[in-house]
Amino acid sequence: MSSGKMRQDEVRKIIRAEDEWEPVGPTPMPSLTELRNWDMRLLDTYEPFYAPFCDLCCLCTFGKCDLTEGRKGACGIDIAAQQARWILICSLMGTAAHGAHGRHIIDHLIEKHGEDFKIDLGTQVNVEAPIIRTVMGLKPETLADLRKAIEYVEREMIHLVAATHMGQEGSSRDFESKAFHAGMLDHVALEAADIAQIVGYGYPTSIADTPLVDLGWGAMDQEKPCIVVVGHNAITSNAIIDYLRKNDLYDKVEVGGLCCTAHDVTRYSSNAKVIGPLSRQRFFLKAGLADVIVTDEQCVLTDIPIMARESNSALFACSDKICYGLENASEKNVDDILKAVLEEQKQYLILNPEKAAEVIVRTALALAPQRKALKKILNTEEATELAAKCGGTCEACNRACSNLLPVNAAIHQAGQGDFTKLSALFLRCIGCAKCEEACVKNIPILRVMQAAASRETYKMRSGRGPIHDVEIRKVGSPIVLGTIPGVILFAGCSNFPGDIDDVAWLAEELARRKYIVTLSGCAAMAAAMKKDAEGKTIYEKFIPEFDAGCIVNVGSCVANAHVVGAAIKIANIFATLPNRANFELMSDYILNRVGACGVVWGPYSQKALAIGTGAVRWGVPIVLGPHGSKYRRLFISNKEQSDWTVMDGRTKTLVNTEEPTPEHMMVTVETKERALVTIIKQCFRRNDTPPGRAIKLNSYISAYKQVIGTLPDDLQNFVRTEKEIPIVYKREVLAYLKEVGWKPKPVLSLPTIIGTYDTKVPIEATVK
Amino acid sequence: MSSGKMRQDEVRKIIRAEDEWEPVGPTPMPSLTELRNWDMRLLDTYEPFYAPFCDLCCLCTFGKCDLTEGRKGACGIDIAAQQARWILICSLMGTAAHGAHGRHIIDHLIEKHGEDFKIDLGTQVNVEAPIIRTVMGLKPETLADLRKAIEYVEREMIHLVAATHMGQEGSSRDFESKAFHAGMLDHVALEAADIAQIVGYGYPTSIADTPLVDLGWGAMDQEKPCIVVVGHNAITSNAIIDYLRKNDLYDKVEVGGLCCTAHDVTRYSSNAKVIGPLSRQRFFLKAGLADVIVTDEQCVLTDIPIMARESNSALFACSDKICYGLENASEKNVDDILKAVLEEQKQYLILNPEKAAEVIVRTALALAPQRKALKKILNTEEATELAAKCGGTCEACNRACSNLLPVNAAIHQAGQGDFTKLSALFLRCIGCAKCEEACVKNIPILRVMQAAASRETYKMRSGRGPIHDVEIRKVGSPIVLGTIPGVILFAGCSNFPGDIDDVAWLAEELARRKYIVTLSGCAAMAAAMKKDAEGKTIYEKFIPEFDAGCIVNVGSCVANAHVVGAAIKIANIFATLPNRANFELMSDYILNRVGACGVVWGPYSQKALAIGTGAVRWGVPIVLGPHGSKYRRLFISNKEQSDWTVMDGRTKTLVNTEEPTPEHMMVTVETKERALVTIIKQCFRRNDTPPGRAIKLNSYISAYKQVIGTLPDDLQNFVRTEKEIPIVYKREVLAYLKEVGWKPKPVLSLPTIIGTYDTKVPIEATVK
Amino acid sequence: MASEVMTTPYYKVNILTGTKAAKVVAEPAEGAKIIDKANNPLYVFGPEVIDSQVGDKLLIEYALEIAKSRDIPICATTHVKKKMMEFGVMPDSTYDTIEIIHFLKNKEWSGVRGKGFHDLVLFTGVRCDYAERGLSTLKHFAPHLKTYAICRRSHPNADYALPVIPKVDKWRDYLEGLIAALNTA
Amino acid sequence: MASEVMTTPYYKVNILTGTKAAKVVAEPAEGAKIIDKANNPLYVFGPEVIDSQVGDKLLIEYALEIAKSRDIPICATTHVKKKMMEFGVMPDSTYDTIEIIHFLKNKEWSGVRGKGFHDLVLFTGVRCDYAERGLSTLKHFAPHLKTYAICRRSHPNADYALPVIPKVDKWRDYLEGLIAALNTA
Ligand code: SF4
Ligand code: SF4
Ligand code: SF4
Ligand code: SF4
Ligand code: SF4
Ligand code: SF4
Ligand code: SF4
Ligand code: SF4
Repeated sequence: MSSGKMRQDEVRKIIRAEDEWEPVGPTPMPSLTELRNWDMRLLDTYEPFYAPFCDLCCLCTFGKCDLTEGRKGACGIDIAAQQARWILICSLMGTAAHGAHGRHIIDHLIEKHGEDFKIDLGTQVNVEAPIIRTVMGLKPETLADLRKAIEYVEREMIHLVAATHMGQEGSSRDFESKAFHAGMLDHVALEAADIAQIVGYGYPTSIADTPLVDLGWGAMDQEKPCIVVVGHNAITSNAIIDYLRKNDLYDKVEVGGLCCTAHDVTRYSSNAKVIGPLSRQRFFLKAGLADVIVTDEQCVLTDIPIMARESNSALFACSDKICYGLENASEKNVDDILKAVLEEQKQYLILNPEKAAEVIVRTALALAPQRKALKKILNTEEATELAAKCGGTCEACNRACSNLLPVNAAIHQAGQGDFTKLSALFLRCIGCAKCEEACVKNIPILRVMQAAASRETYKMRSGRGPIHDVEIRKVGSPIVLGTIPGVILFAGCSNFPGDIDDVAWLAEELARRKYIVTLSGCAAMAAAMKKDAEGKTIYEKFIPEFDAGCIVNVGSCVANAHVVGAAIKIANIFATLPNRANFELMSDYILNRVGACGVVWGPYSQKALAIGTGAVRWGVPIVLGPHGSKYRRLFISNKEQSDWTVMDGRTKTLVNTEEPTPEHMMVTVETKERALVTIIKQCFRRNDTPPGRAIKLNSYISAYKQVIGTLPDDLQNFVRTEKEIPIVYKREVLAYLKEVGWKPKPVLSLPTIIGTYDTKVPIEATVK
Repeated sequence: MSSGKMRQDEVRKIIRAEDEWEPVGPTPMPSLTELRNWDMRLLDTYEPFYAPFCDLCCLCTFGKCDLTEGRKGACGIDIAAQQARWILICSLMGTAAHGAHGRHIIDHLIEKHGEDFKIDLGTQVNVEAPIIRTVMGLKPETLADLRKAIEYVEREMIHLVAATHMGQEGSSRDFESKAFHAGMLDHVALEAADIAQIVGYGYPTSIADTPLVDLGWGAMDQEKPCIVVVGHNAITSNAIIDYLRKNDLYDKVEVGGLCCTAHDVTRYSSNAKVIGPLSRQRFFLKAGLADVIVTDEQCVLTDIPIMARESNSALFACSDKICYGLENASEKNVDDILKAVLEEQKQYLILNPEKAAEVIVRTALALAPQRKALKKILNTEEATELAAKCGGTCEACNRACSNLLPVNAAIHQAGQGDFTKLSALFLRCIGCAKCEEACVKNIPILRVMQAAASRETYKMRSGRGPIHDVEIRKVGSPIVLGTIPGVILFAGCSNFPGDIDDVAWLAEELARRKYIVTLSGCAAMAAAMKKDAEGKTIYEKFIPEFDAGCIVNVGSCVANAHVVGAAIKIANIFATLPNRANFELMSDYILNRVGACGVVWGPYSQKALAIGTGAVRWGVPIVLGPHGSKYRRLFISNKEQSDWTVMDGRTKTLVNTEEPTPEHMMVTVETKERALVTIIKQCFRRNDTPPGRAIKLNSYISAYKQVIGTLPDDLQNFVRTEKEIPIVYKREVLAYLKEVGWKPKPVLSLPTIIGTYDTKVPIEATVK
Repeated sequence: MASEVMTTPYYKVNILTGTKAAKVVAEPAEGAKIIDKANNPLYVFGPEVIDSQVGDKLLIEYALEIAKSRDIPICATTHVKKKMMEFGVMPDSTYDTIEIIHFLKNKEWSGVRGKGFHDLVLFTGVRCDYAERGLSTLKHFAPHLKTYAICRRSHPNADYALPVIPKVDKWRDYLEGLIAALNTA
Repeated sequence: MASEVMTTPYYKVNILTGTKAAKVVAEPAEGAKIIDKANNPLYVFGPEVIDSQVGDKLLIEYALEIAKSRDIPICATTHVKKKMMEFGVMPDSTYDTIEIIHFLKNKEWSGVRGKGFHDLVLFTGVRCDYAERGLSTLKHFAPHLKTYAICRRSHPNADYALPVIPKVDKWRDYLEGLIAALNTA
């Protein structure tokens, strides 16, 4: 884009360059190509790994074009660039979903509070927006400033979308650089959106021990009128809470959420319930417990209008993203709407949240009595009868299952009155209903599951938002030295390869080993679905602080921003490096010195792809569950065979560290066991001090022994000096190292890749 | 989106609501859902027709999902909604390409001239921006105002992209409404971009007889250093012209363009040459005549870096959309760049147009002497020898051909020294090189074509930009009455099903019949590639005015805006209906009263899809060549079996017109013959007066007899009263009508669909 | 189940990406049976019937014989009608390709002869990539009918397709075989 | 050319959308020949080898016999090594699935035993949808090697795949047949 004087002045005006807080760094509001050299440097070490999902391209009418065996499309594109183009397209869907969400919330709150409404995240959070500060160079002070962040995203996005048109970008590496840009913009949008809703709705902030809220489909009180909000955008849900409060109906009506709206509505009101993640959406809606279903946006099953009819639930769509072809009643009078809903079961689109709230609550109150009979959960007898038709042999269900589950055996067994296998299956089910659709005997499999699904109510700590500056000051040093072995974020969706509570297992294994564990989105919900002997969930067992061995739920998908933000704060607050318009400096610090790792164990959405791709640009490695392979692209190094030369910031000399840390920037693993050791390994950093590395190696060895049974096969790659060998394993490790011919490696006190590529950032900037 | 008070004030501020020119209409800067009712009304009559390109969906990691036989995806989407989602995704690629292009040009020109630089399109054009006026309600006066238009597009786009994410929109009709929105935004971007470059570069405006420029690969003087600019964005090309002028090199260097950049550079300098449309890109570049290849953006073959190496041409990429993984030399010193280019054949990315221009010209001057030997065109002997290996039987080439051409026969014949078939083939070849790639004998088929391709130089009138207000005043009445039978726009790409000059045939057939014929983009180039007995192209034969029987080249793809703009101007200037923020009023007028039809005979690009989809929302029917079926969606009525009831604006009563006009809003046809009668039919309007309809029927009957041999089989649908029967065919037609039991139909003096659906536009508004 | 025969069409642009592929009708006799099973078939002629030579006949001559054998109504798309009349035959419909396919999607439609919906639609002479799109429309949106693409380039999106027949004489044999089978059956 | 056999995998999510499909190796004997042709094969074990029962044996027991028959180096992914050691076998590599595939793409790579690139890669026990993605990577980016997916769910993106074998006893027969063929050949 034009980087001329006019534009520079415009940018300085937008970010109030004259503001004193920090001098403006080299890259305020970077455009498409400004961070390209950084991207290329990452790609040199972490090569894109492509797994094409299709041999062809069909994006323009010259196609279909066959791209196998080195063939090019009519436009000249090859299979690698085509995969990278897909990655960009999908990342943009994710960035747009969050950006549009942010724009909607911010505009709505500006209508409510005015654009000068101040951003105040409480006494514990002074660096309010580390991502926006770093990327844009703006210190947002009002809602209007957050709007600037979204406007920046909107402006950059159009160029990225343009690049996906036929006859545009031709290089896979440049497509990846553009995808990184999309991912970084996604993080800007996330941060702006969550800050806006925190200040605009007064969500908890600057407190760690947020309330424990009820989670699970059993948590919903069937006796009450039941409103179920589905999606990601809590504007309407919060209006419903307001209406209930205003009209003293709060204890008379149940409000439960599916997907991230559940997080945000419980941040607004801890009386609201979390029904579950995306994987429980169809199961719950088919159970017919909802008197009124309210859809907003994102991760909302597109056939909800049909499910609502089947279960005689009322449906209101409340987002311009999802209109379902329904009549827009936003300007219709409330009583007319109610009449049509109650008498003709009409479904409406209502884009005015206050009106929607009134209609929704009044509908629930009127409908609930009529629907009592429909709100019965299938008992085992009924379920057995429904399943009895299954011969167990045709396996049409299995073949259709998106999670490759043995449905036939479970249903066949259920048909004989035994629900053991079905209960186990339910834990792995992601709720796609393809089995049911495929069933040759038309068995309503998801309804049969009601008899097998636990009605347990679980406790989840509601989302807490930003990490506190004091927490950062406390953990900054141990994290950078390595004595806190790492910061883990479990983010994203519920497309899990195995049991829904595997996330809880991983979180606990890591918290036990003194990692700082954070969670968000559907992962944060799933992690609540496991109780220990005393019936406690991890949220009840572990302290909710950002500290070693603690577990924090940051909130919905948009709250992911706060964990990246925490990494930035470590560089900025603890290491006191300037972050203003200083993307490369911050990312280089994180990549080399902050042992953070993002985990998306059940990835499905384009949003999760955008978040993960953005994280990589920030220098945070990502570990994905096996479904993540269907995103088509990973970032893999050649491990010990790559060149791991970096700069020593103090001596300003190139040093071959000989250690692959972090080893990969985006990798999939197949089992939770391998995930555990991989996550631990991804937290190694070049900056680890020998004592720090010793602690990390201790975790690595103990976990490896636990799940794989021996010392790590690549231990030699990560032991730099004998001092780093954990005492407990000393003898064993020394023997092993001797056997494999290990030699000591250099330990740098200030590792950086600044200076190893063409950048405006002077190497001096890395030294403080 | 938020349509609250704050937003309304913001909008009024952006469009300067206080400006006097017209009162602000009902829909200033409409958001996602504001024109939804209009869209649904169109879809009621013109149903989406889907031709799935794939049985599956693979957009998220729950997939692949099988959508055959009524199956739904894991997200619940069905095959129709999935096709509509694709349409939205692809339309957005098109809208983004134009929007980003507009943003780039406008920002660049603001750097050059300042944001207060006035918009002046000359004495003949007072309504400077009918689309922006109608959609936004803004009368743009400066470059800064045009930037507002792009900002509006950016802001809306993010919501549309968001809607394509998994778990968002679930209704195919709402996806289409969103695609219409994308298309309308595309037109806003087109108009802003072309106006900006006209005023910023002083392209011809307010004159009709723009210069005739040379077209064809034979037009390039091989003796001179040869610079070839490829793409759509003339910023760098124009800088090259400036540099040549400033350094008196203009007559010493050839500058030729491929695709729309060729249009725009010839609007800037009529000495520049148009080499040809996209379908000639690969053929020409493989011929190696270019000493320097310059790529900007859009419709640029992605393997140009490889082709440049093969032909030892220098390559400079000059857009952030297309970086090819090249080193960014924007801040490198010119001599260093030249050195690396000339000594190491290095290819560079240069984003600074002035620097790029100097480097490019100096490279051309230095390289040309060394490349003399390489600039030889294959003679028939050499070509015969290369083709001789072909046995003509394996047909691997045919099977790979994206245009289904009989390559084997042509190459086999060429192998025997006879190039008849290959010359014929070349006219149908769209230049994908798949035959060459597939050839089992590795015959360089595109090079062999050199010996078969005519070296003819053709004359094309350079793009003229906006239609003049006086022209509108002159033709407004006859168009609306129907006595000028129609306004035709041949737009879009060169993915032609048949001969490249079929567009010339169609244009001439229509001009002969007194239609107003306009052309743009690759179609405008292709139309020049046919000479009559006296060696004249249609641009030399027909008067270049916007009047009956004339032919106008409006310019590049972005200039398409001016034809839609002309339709709006008819309603606004001639009929004096207010257009400010009055989208539905203008579109309703066009749909019912302006006999306009858009034709994309060689569609390939997502941009062409966006343009066409936008045109439909404006009420302009689109006719596509057969490749258009691969866009996946059309808009088709049930013809005589649909309900064609509309309002009579004067009596305010519903009248069943019983006539399917316009019959379809987006339809593909297979042959140019059928295209001719279909285009003519799409120009019928309900508003035609009997004399007007008689003239249109006269064209229809004569054309139908010419190509199909009888009276039109659906003649009865379009004859409303006996008065409308053309005299020449009177007896024959009367006999036919009697035979089919024709009955007279009502003729409305003020047909409108306002009032047939829920809209803020009062029916009174349609009356003037 | 182990593995299924999936027709690979002559033209690569027509490669199927999906799960529901045509049954290949290699034997003209099978083709005749399919036509005989239909209650209300329709035959759609595309422009190639009047452009392409099959041996010493035009493709349309064979197509007309097939139609005649069972009095199958003909929809003459594009400008086929003109040439068709030279053979003394008037089409039952001149809807263009997209139009006839649009009507065929609708089970309530009266059909070209008012006898109700067509349960079998034959296609010949439609440009191969174009035909494939239309066949896809019917495959997905017209469960009440079957399509039979009588085309030597083969069509995966049809319900019944020919194998790829590269040689013209074999193509002629198929057409003559089909006509013979229809006239003897 | 007329029509080609294209394997349809057990799992629908693994349906091929493309042009290059596996050759179905229905006969264990053919499989043995493929292995014998290889100069430097590699065997990748996925976690299902230690989870899935084939008759009264674990899948890994069969996989180990196949490897033993030709001394094929083994890459034990995920946490397979632990169980493998119980059978007294040490893997040659413990790279995880993506890592080994990433190295295999590189023709210059030394291979797990330093003997240069592997020209045949066998896969057993990798989660079916995950294996299919990795096979796609090798199909597109490793022209120097062939893949043979020894999996009863069938893998279109492999070069050689089994037919779908729904019944466990038939699956056992295939494995035993393959081992027998290898040990007699
Ligand atoms: S974008 Fe390129 S590869 Fe894709 S269909 Fe079009 S020409 Fe073929
Ligand atoms: S609903 Fe559950 S069991 Fe059924 S197919 Fe989907 S994932 Fe498998
Ligand atoms: S498809 Fe239905 S009947 Fe067949 S095994 Fe599955 S559940 Fe049983
Ligand atoms: S975590 Fe993923 S699935 Fe869950 S709500 Fe967020 S995006 Fe949707
Ligand atoms: S978007 Fe829907 S249909 Fe497409 S792959 Fe995902 S779940 Fe399946
Ligand atoms: S280059 Fe021309 S002839 Fe060759 S395959 Fe493409 S369109 Fe056909
Ligand atoms: S592929 Fe090559 S050899 Fe075969 S027919 Fe075509 S041109 Fe001739
Ligand atoms: S007309 Fe089409 S092909 Fe030609 S330049 Fe424009 S978009 Fe590209």
